[in-house]
Amino acid sequence: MVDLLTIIISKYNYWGYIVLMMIGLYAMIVKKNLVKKIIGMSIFQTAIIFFYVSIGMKKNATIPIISHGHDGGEHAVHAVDFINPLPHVLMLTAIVVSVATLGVALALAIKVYQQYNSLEEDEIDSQIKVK
Amino acid sequence: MIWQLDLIILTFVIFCGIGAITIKDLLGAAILFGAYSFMMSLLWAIMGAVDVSFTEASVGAGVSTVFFVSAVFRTTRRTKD
Amino acid sequence: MKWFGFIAVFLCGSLFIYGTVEFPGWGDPLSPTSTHVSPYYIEKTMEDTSVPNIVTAVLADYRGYDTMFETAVIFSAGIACLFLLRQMKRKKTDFRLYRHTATGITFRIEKGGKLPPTAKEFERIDGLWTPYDLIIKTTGRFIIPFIQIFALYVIAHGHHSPGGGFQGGVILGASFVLFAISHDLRSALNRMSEKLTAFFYTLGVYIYAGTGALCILLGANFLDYSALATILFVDPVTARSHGILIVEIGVGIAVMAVMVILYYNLVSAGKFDEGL
Amino acid sequence: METIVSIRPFLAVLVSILAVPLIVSTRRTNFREGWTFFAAFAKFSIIASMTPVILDGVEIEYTIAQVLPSVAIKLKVDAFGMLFALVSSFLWIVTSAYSIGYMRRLKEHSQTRYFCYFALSLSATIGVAFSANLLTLYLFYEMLSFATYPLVTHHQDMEGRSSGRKYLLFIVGSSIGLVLPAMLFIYHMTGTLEFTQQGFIAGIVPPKLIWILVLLFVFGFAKAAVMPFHSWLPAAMVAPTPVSALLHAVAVVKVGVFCILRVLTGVFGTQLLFSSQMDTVVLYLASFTIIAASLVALSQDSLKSRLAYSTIGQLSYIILGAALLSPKGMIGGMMHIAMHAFGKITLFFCAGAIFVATGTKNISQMVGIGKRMPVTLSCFFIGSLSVIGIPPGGGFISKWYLILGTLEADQRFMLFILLSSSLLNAAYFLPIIYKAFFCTPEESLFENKIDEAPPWCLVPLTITAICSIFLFFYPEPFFSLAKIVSVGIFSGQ
Amino acid sequence: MSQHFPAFIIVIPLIAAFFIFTAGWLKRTYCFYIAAVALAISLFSSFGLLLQVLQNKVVVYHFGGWSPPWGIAYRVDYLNGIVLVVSAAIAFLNLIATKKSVEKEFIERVGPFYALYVLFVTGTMGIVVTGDAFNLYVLLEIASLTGYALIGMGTEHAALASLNYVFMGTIGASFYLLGIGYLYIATGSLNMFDIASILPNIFQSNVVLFAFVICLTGLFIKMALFPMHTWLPNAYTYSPSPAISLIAPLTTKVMVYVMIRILLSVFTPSFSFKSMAVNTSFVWLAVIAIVVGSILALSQQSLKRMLSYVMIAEIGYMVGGFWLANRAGITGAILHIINDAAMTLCVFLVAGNILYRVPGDSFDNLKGLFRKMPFSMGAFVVGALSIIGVPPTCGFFSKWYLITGGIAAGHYGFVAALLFSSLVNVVLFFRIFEIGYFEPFGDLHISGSMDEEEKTFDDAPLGMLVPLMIVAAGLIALGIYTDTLVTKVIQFAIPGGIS
Repeated sequence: MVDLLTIIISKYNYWGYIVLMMIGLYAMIVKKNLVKKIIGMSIFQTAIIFFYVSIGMKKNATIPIISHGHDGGEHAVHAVDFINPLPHVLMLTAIVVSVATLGVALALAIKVYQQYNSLEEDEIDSQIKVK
Repeated sequence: MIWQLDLIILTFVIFCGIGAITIKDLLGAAILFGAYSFMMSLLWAIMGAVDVSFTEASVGAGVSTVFFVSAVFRTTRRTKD
Repeated sequence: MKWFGFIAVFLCGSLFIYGTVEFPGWGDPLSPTSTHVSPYYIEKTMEDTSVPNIVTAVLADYRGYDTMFETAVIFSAGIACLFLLRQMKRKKTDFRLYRHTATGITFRIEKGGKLPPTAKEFERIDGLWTPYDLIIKTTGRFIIPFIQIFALYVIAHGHHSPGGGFQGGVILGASFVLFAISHDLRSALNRMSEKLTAFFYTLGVYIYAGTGALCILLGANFLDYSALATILFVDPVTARSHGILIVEIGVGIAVMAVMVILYYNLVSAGKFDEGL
Repeated sequence: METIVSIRPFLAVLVSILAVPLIVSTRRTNFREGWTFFAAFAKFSIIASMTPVILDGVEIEYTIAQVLPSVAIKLKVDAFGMLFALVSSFLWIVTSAYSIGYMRRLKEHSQTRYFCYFALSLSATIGVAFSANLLTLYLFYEMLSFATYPLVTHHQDMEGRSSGRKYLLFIVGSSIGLVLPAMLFIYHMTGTLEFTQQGFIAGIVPPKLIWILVLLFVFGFAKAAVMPFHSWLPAAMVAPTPVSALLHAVAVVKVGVFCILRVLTGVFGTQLLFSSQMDTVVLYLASFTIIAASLVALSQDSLKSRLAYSTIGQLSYIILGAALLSPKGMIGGMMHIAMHAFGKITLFFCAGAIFVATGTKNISQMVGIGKRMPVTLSCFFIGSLSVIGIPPGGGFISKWYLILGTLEADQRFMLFILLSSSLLNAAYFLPIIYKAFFCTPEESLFENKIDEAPPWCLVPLTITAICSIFLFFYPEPFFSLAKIVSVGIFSGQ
Repeated sequence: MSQHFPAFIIVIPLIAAFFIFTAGWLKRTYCFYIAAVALAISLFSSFGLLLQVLQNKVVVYHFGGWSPPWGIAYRVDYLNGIVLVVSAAIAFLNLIATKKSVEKEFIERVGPFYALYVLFVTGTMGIVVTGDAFNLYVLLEIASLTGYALIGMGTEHAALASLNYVFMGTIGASFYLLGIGYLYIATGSLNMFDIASILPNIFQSNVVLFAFVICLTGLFIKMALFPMHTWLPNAYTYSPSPAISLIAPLTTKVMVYVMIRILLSVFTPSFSFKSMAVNTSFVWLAVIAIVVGSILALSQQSLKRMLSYVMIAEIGYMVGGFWLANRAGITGAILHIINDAAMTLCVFLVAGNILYRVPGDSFDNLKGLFRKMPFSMGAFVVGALSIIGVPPTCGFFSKWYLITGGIAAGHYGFVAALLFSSLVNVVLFFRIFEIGYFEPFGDLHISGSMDEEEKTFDDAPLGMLVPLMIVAAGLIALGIYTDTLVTKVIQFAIPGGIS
């Protein structure tokens, strides 16, 4: 029982990311509404960011800011005391990329709406076929 | 870090995510997406990723939501799914 | 389609979950991620750059090149949005609404006509204008300066605390967005015009890439801030610290401006006349 | 064998390509055709200047570019290539003159384009003749396919389009679908594509695959029009007659045959063919084509179609000659390339001249035409004598050697095929002559007034007719060249 | 200065992009010239870099002065040296060739257009030159984002097509990012060559296997390998012509390069080609892509759409060639990246020229084009012959290597698919030639006069034609110098272990 609990504790974050990613993927595959798809896309990207942040996690460690700032080099810094900063750095970039994608996607969605007066993919498709 | 807290918030995140894609109103979906992002940023803060959490709080929960709302404002709230 | 999608996603998810079996445990301090590259950052940051916030140091220095492209991504998103949505010419079918401030009478001028700017007693209003916005306006005016101060602090204090160019830039941008929401788009444009925004976001990226290029001119590799020591009159480690600050400011300016221009474009669908 | 390196073969290929921009940029029609003549003469003289060297048993090489490891785009002149190049470059001069008469008289459009692609086609033909390896051969073969497409479809009408489709389908389809894989397979197995005297794949490629490869090549070079890959040739007759004359009686179709012969001897080698018994298969394919094509020719009313089917049959003579695997048969096949070229081009020129002068295409309408166009029809007679193989037509020599070859190889059945096909040839040519000269006057559609085609048409066809008689008496230098080839191939045995 | 070439290639266009954007507000005519100068410098540097590579085998550049795996390093070797030169040349030539049509199509948006253009080039060349797996993702996103925007400004259903491209592209890029995450979790490193040095110890781990599968899926989506190709035809059909002649040659080919780079340099051949069955199944996937792409191309009725399906088939060539896992096949794949990029540029430039003069690119609009635009169509013929694979154009030689690779691997399905696709290409392109040449039908050979050509002559302006001619000549030059390319460069790009 305890073993199972340890497994769950040690893995549930990864499972969580998979669930979120699948929610996003589902929305992008199944939903017909373009804004819904864009939301799905954002969720998808966030899930991956979540995954990376989970990688960076380290037990019994603190946030990656060296608190004893500028008081000289006598306090040795030990790697085990700080959470891995690298995934955080990567994910800052990924968040910015995702907001940039979001902006472009929304701009395109507005353009689509201006053209077809609809955001539903099936309605747009039927309009295209009629033409 | 307390893993129970983490789990609870993760559950919230998942619910917000499901809510955001199922609700049949795009404005509501946008707001739920904001809530999702905010919960996510909390989760990351718990995991010690303060910078990422800070960014997500300002970008995901803040600006993204505004973008969604303005896009919905310029298009339509109506959705079939 | 729904069920098909669900099944596909479910299968895919199960596959992924199977893939996590051999993952190192969550938060395991002995996992490869915690032992291979990252310890170097944690242990050497203070020596190399004297920046206590390791994330900032890695972001702007060790992997500063990534961050430059991150800024470039934001920059391209701004241009892309402008390129896609911005309508340079007003359509003939557009109309404008004016309200007589004294009496509250509203009228609309169709086919692209407008009142001369000398007609001071009329103010132009949005299509979805709400008369009772005084509270919102006042609150907005009251808190926007604080938000901006905070944003500047976040940018400047990124060395020591969570935050940095992105977060600060986004918050700064958000303050302008808040202004545009609480007032209207035109008054926001009066304060922060399109050209000014464009100037800012090019300036931001210029600062970043220019700092990098300056390092080449000073004889080091691209983005090697230690080369700045000769012109900043400090030792190389402090020069790195200063270099990080300079590029963070650049990032902050660029992100701020891009957030604003994205908002302007999205909310007015490229017409820059009225918004939320 | 001695080889020397010289740029002359490359120049011979290049000279007509270089003429193309000159032709395009010249607006005055006389100058434009002047360039064509210039190129034709230059080409012929370059090739002729190499002849003595080749007759001395020396080979000339030139590497244009190294494109693949161990395979270059490379030219090599040997006796066989020389024979073919001499024939085609000489006939180009004659055809150029004929084209001027034909095209001007009929006021064809886009004559600039016509002369350009003609020059390109000749480049490709000489390129094929001088190819040193299979890749170069394939390159020029494809170049020829694409360069002749605008010529075949010159009229740009519905009929032209459908013929063009058929032409491409057969020629390009078979070369990409059959030759290319076969060539790649050989390259994969042996690592080289260079032609040699005795072939280079013996012992490397498993015997089971030999027969697949042989069939791939024989059918893949569809320009040789071995049945069932022949039907593009009658379709291609929609082209202006000079095109049919030079390309579809000499250059293009002979390129196909040339390629087959080259590959059979230079890649497989006679010994391998003999030991794998592929010679028999090729013999029967060729003999079937000979008989079937001759029979079909009998039923054709359009003169050009009849000539086309005749060509299909005659081409297979050459293949048959090579497949006999006997020195005399080989000489006969090689000689037939030259003899048939002179004979058949005369016939086509005559068909064109008749069309130019009277607008008639069909044989049934040519009753009594001999009285109106005596020179043309006399030349037609000479040409058909040559093709049938009756002295004093040059074709007699090649057929004589073919028959000797069948005896030498002890292929009695092939002897029978050759003789019966000659009878068939006579059966489809001589009635035309008879109708033209000896019909009763009341059936004739023509007045008894002499009204020949313009001199630009008439002179070339007279020249080729005289040539084909001349070759009967003095078959040099073709005979010596053929002999060198034959000796080279069979000396190893 | 020459030691900074790797930085120049990327940074100069990047900085130029900002200048161009500013110039767009001040004086529009400057935009083009700034872009041209920047890309010329970039081309020059990439050429210099290739020469350095030929001398020193590998050129490494440390950004920020930090050595990998801690900092980001660019690493140029034989493989990306040559791809780099080709991409830079394509970007530069296309910039010159499309000047007029940009002025025509984006009169008000010249500044943003050229800024996006140059950023796209920056992103693409960065992808090629980088040695850091995560940096590649960021650059990929730059290239994609600018690509979405450029495509989104096209005609008809461009916005919708571009939005679909956004979705697929994001999934693809995110999968790639996820795969890198899996690699990171297994190794703790992001530098490609550092990962490669760690991986052999943990090959049996299924995390690595998952990283492999996920990365590959992402890349397949990005390169539009069938059945993940759905975004491509619409996006390419509706996009503006000056943009598509940049995007079409670069995007998918560069993604194939990334695949080759990741599989050869990160996972190393001993992992990637571990299982024969996997290799074969990927080749079969490519075979399906080739066959389906060719067949779908047959059923199209407009030029750009047909070409985009041809490109889907061409992707199959490269992927299949690579997964043959032998020297000839991989040589063919790398060679085909270069050749296919060049010939795609050629045919899409012609499509752009046609659209400059003719209202649309559906087959009905192509009638009589040989008479109207002989030079453009001449270049089109060269491009088409190259795609068909006729010597001495370059397409023949890459096909040659691919087919010999197929024969050597005993994979006759692939050989058959290549031949089939060549034959279909003959049909495809000759159908267009026929329309351009024969139609509208008339009795030209009876009534036609000799100088009719001059009357209807209306080819694209000289500024568009000259670069096109250079590209067309380049196709033949690439073909003739194939052996030099292979023996001097490409054969060193393939690791020694592959026979």
